[in-house]
Amino acid sequence: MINNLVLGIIFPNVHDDLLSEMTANRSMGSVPFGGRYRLIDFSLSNLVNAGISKVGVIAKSNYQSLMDHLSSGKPWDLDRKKGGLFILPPYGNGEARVYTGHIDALQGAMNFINNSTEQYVVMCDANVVSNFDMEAMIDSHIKTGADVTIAYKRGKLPKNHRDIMSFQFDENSRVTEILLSNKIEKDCDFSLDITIIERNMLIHLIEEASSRNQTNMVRDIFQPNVKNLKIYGWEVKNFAAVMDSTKSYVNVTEELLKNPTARKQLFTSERPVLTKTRDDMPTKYGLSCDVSDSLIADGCIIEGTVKSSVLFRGVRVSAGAIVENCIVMQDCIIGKNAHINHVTTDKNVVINEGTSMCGAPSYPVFIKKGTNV
Amino acid sequence: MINNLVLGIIFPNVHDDLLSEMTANRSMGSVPFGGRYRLIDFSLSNLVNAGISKVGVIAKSNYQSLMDHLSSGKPWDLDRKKGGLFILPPYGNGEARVYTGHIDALQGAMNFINNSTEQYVVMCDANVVSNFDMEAMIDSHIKTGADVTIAYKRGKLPKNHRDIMSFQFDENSRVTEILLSNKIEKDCDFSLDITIIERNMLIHLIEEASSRNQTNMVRDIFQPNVKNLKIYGWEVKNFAAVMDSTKSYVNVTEELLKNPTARKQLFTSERPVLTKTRDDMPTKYGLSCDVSDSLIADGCIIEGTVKSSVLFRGVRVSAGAIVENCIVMQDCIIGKNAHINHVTTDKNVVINEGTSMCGAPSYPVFIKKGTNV
Amino acid sequence: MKKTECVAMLLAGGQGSRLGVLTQRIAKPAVPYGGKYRIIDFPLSNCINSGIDTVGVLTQYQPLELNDYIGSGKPWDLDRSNGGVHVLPPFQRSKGADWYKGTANAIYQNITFIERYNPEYVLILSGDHIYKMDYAKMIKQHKEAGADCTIAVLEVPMEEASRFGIMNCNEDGSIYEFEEKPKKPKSNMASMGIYVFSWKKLKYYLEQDESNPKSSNDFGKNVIPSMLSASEKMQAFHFNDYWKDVGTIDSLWEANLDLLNPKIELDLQDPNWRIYSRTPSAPPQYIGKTAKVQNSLITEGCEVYGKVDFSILFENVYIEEGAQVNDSIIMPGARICSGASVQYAIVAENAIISKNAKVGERPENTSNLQKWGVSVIGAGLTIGENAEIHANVMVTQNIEAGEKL
Amino acid sequence: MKKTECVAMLLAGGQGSRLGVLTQRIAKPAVPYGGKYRIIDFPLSNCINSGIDTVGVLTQYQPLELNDYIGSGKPWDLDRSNGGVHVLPPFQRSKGADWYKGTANAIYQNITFIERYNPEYVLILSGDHIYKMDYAKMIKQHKEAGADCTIAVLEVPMEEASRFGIMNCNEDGSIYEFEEKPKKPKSNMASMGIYVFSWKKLKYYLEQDESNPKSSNDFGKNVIPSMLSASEKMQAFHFNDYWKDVGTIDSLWEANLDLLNPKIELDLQDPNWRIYSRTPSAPPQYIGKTAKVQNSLITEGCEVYGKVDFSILFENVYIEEGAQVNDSIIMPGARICSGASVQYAIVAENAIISKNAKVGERPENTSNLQKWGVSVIGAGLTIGENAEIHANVMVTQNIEAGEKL
Repeated sequence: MINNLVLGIIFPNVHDDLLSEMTANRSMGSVPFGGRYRLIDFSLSNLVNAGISKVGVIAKSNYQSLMDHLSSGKPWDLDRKKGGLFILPPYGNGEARVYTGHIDALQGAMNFINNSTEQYVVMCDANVVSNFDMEAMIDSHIKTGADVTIAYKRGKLPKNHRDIMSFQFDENSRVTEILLSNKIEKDCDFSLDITIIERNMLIHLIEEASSRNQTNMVRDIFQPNVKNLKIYGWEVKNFAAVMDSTKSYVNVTEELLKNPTARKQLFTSERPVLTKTRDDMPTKYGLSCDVSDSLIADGCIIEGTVKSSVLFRGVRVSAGAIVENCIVMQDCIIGKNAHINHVTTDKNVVINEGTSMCGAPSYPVFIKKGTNV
Repeated sequence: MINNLVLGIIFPNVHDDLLSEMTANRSMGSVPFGGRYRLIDFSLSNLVNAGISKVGVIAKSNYQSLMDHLSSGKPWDLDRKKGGLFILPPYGNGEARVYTGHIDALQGAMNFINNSTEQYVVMCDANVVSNFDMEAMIDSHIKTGADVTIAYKRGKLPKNHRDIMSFQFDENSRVTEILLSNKIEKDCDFSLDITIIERNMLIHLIEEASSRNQTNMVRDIFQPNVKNLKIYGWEVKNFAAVMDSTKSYVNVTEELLKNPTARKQLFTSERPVLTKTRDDMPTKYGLSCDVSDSLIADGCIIEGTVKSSVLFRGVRVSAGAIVENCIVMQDCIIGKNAHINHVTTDKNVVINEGTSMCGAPSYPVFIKKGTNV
Repeated sequence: MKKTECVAMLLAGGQGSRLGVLTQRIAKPAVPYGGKYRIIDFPLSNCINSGIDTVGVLTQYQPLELNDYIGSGKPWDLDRSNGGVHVLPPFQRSKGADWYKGTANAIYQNITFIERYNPEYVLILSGDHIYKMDYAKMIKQHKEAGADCTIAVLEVPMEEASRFGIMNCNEDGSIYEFEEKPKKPKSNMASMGIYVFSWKKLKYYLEQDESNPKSSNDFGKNVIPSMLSASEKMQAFHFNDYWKDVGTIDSLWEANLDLLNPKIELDLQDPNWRIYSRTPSAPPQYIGKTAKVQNSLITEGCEVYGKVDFSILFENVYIEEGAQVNDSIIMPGARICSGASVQYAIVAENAIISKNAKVGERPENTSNLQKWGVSVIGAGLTIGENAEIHANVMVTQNIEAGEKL
Repeated sequence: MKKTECVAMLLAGGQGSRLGVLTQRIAKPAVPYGGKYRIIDFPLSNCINSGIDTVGVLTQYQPLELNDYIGSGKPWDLDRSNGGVHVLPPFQRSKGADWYKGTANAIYQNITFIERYNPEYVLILSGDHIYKMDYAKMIKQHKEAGADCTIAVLEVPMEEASRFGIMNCNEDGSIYEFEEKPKKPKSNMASMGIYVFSWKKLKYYLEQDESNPKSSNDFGKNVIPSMLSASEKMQAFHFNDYWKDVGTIDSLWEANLDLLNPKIELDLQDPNWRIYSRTPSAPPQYIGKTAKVQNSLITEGCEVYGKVDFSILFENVYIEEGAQVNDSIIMPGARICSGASVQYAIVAENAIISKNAKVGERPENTSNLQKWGVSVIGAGLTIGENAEIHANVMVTQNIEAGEKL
């Protein structure tokens, strides 16, 4: 049993700047995704579906919406007496400050890590969307006797992410080289920032690095130690995407619409993606509606046309309105005869009657939370 | 029904400096008290026992232990879908910073207050220990048509508390004058910092005051407006104490031991003081033990002598040890033949075999968390 | 001891045998409704929205699924330290054991449960109706009238009155007579089976009723009549909003499709009166390129590639390309294969309608309109390829390919 | 579908009639024990500590208090989205209804519940024993031995063996014979009533057993013997720690006072094997100036002003100045008034022992040692002033002042 063997740690804030428009008032972890989820749901569900029952979320800023979303951890079955969900915000104790990188984030949570009894730690960044068998990855880590195992994906490198590692392996999947260049054009094996390590080793490495005032785990720990540490890669063959810009956020969503295999892998009933429920009624399709090729959450009322789009909970598409190639977040209202194309609207946006907004496939338009257009 | 009519707000940090020794690594709200409670339990239980089902806790610093204690709010029946318990830490959103007084604390929680729908707000500081019928106070506030109702106690002024109000009333209990002198020697009517006010009025007053960069609710809002606002007093006749120094903390505990009426009023089964449970076994009294005049929590093992003391959960008093006039917090160990008198030990203190420590009634000794003496 | 003003007791023990195959393995209150609800969500949500947080649910028929559905009561905010929702099955005492004999006996057997909360009033509800009602208003009227019992009543069309329990009232709303299914009804005020009792009175009459060996221990047949004949103060509480008994296949089907009727006011999205439910974890619904959806309710987990019109799809329903669903209710996990057509039907959980099969008929296509009715496919059944199920058929076993029924 | 390795089924349906007045209104597993526990805390805590998070609790006798005590399972960390603790009362099916006829029938009636979790193994437990046991070890042995059924056994003194169900084993631990209360026991390996079954096998034998109208549908009497006679692989699992059946007043009293015996290893404070319980909100215990407490367990909410020796006080017990309690168990809310003396007794919840009353006798003070035994005062009863209750009396009604019994 994984239970009590592995501790989970999520960094909901570390790459906030990559999605700066969407993280103005929230952490990366609470960015809405896929019609009814927040990004953190994917990391949390992967951990929980692997049998992990103790998870720390090291928060930094803008985490009120994250706290509301996570609340007691009930949707992930993490409201436990032993273990469960721990939100670790700054100023929570003498050590925790507003951190800048993984190392000082972990340093601020050192009490939590020290007081845990699990043998291993899995660390996840919140800007990765995937659903894979993490239990198998943990088993592999134990079997290979690796010091560190990092999940990777083969494909085109997410280029906006400055600190993204790409790997060279030996024949046993041991990492022989870590590159941080974002110039690589052809397919490569890039990190999903999901890392398994022994808890005691993590404590040791973090204390070492902090004593040198280092903050960047990739540059200050993994890269210089690629020879000393046995770092192994673990390939995620399922759909997996790293969000590194608003554009990549839109592209990943489009991929989910276009690619039934991606959808099936992300939303498998074997490992459900768990999230907070909202008590919406089913979505109501009106008499005159025309909907196709779209992912739609509950609580919408659709009287107009929706094509190749994602509607979050509680969206209203009025009669005569046209929504094409859009991502429409919670509780937006698209007025009568309005027309939007290649637009991403944050929560509570109102597109007024007759208004037209149009982005381009290469340049989707983003509309801020609560805007009235 | 009070439910949905009144919002509760607790400030767990505002007077941390008054109990500086005990608040080195925790907020005032999480200071242990009375054998099995934390100070915040008293405010929270008063609110909940009055039927209030939505409570915000505006945290500032050192609140990790408070978060652990409160967790999902289950012990107070505050893990609700509608309402429930909200912990509001700094950096949670764009507004919330590390505050200095009640006004900027409330300003940082303005989103929470604005989004609530309750008509009234009850605000409590966490350094007050009392158990009284808050529902009656709320009823009285509504009946008198007061703008503000503040709970007060008649007695000797807690002198270390710089901002403690004492009141002069007209014949209808309306406050005619607010004094902030701590020189008053004879009995007076002093504030328990439990305040009821209409939510909209609170929002208005806070916005006004913040726009002038004011932070102190007493000096900047109540005192200057004593003529403009209808401020009423509500006398708490039950036992009530304001903790304003380590010495007063010890004195209040002594009062609970000496005064059966105080004990009965604080621990009435009509309005139980609710707290997190710990799954300790009952306390085991050994063959040779000698215990009298003491309040003792579960999970202790007592083989020595305990007189006029309070033992928190999991304390061990070894054979031959003598504990007199002491407050011994969770999981302390008093070694064989050790002797302590007028000593307050924080959590996890070990008094080694044969060691003797002795304070005076007028100067109790305090031993820091985790110390080995 | 803390006092609870009002305890609600929800009668959820009935088999609901007129729902046939739909209640073969689950109790009637657990029957799915409206795309993501169960019937019991309505009284439970009404309770919490009315400020009643202590609810006993009386079960005895196939309670496993209902018990699990209710669980700790969390989805309805009814998981409370004091009060909350409690499932109350029949049990053995040191002297003997009894199943619940009638509605009144079920409450009688749980007097101990009620007394623990020391209530002033007890609200009796049933788990068979779809409606939104503020019980607090009813209790308020009960208090203000100083009544011993208040019964919620609904105006029904006079021609249907003889199917109901009819309350005949004085001008002040007090009830002077109760007639169960009268042949010649004197009024059209039908009892909704919702009662507020002052607990002391109810306890007295429950004990009286229990000691009468001839009584069938039923509220409508025994307790209410004997209170009336003893001249207790009985008041009617008038209710004018949507209310539907879902006791038959046709009424269950109608009550579902009422949600699609813009003329019928039953807003399940009203933020001031949410209807809560326990929902499974399912991804957003996907409406494919070949899909054509109109005037329907569809919920999370569905995938639609075919035509859906005037229908309700529950979670994880799969409609293949080329399939057609009209005027029907498709319960969780069912699959309608390509070329199949489902009309005027209820397809229960996880049933499979294979390729080119036909289920149900439009009334206008039936030869004998007298015999027309909604068809029902039982849970987990498979209807073979090219099979045809005509109108008004209840399918309780797998149907072979090509078979006609 | 997710698979659960092992589902535990806890038989909590028995009346426990030998506990007399203590189980008149509550089921035996709900009987208070050890100052703040109920008997059922032990199997439930053992489950969660063994990593088993899916537990069915089979009840039928006076389940109200037990149901409430278990609630959502939160105190034992058994409130889970998948799995958790479920109370399983008997119920009605579309064709008929049955109370649980025997232990095996109780499991048989809940096959649907078990199958939902698709388990490899089923662990059968009872709610009558005080012990700490790692079921994971037992399941591991079961797996490794490739057994069909593994039965936990305990060495008992040979002279007492004829009171137990005795397992006769080969050298490899396999069982070749089972004798229920044999007159001439061949071994001293007593069955503890704890079984691990491979679910497929168990299901087969439960169905066989059910179809045999002569069977009394009991594990010990029917299922185990028929598995043995069919040469299924049955293994014994040896247990050597503290284990106590609390089926009688004397054994319940003993099991409580065992907690005060330093020679007996039953650590309830072991951080690696916590015994969880649902505890009420009570203030710290107050030991007054006049109190004299020795060798006792006392819990929160108690106030002690008198003498307490070798006794266990549950929450909210009040011992007045001048009262004396020796070798006794005082259950929640009871009050011992000044001058009263309680010795070798169990005083149930909220009972009042009035001034100068005497309850129970020391064995050495009894005239007839043969008839000596622990006395019991039922819940909520009052023993009048100066009344005397001798040894081995079970008091089931109020006793007048001065009366002697």
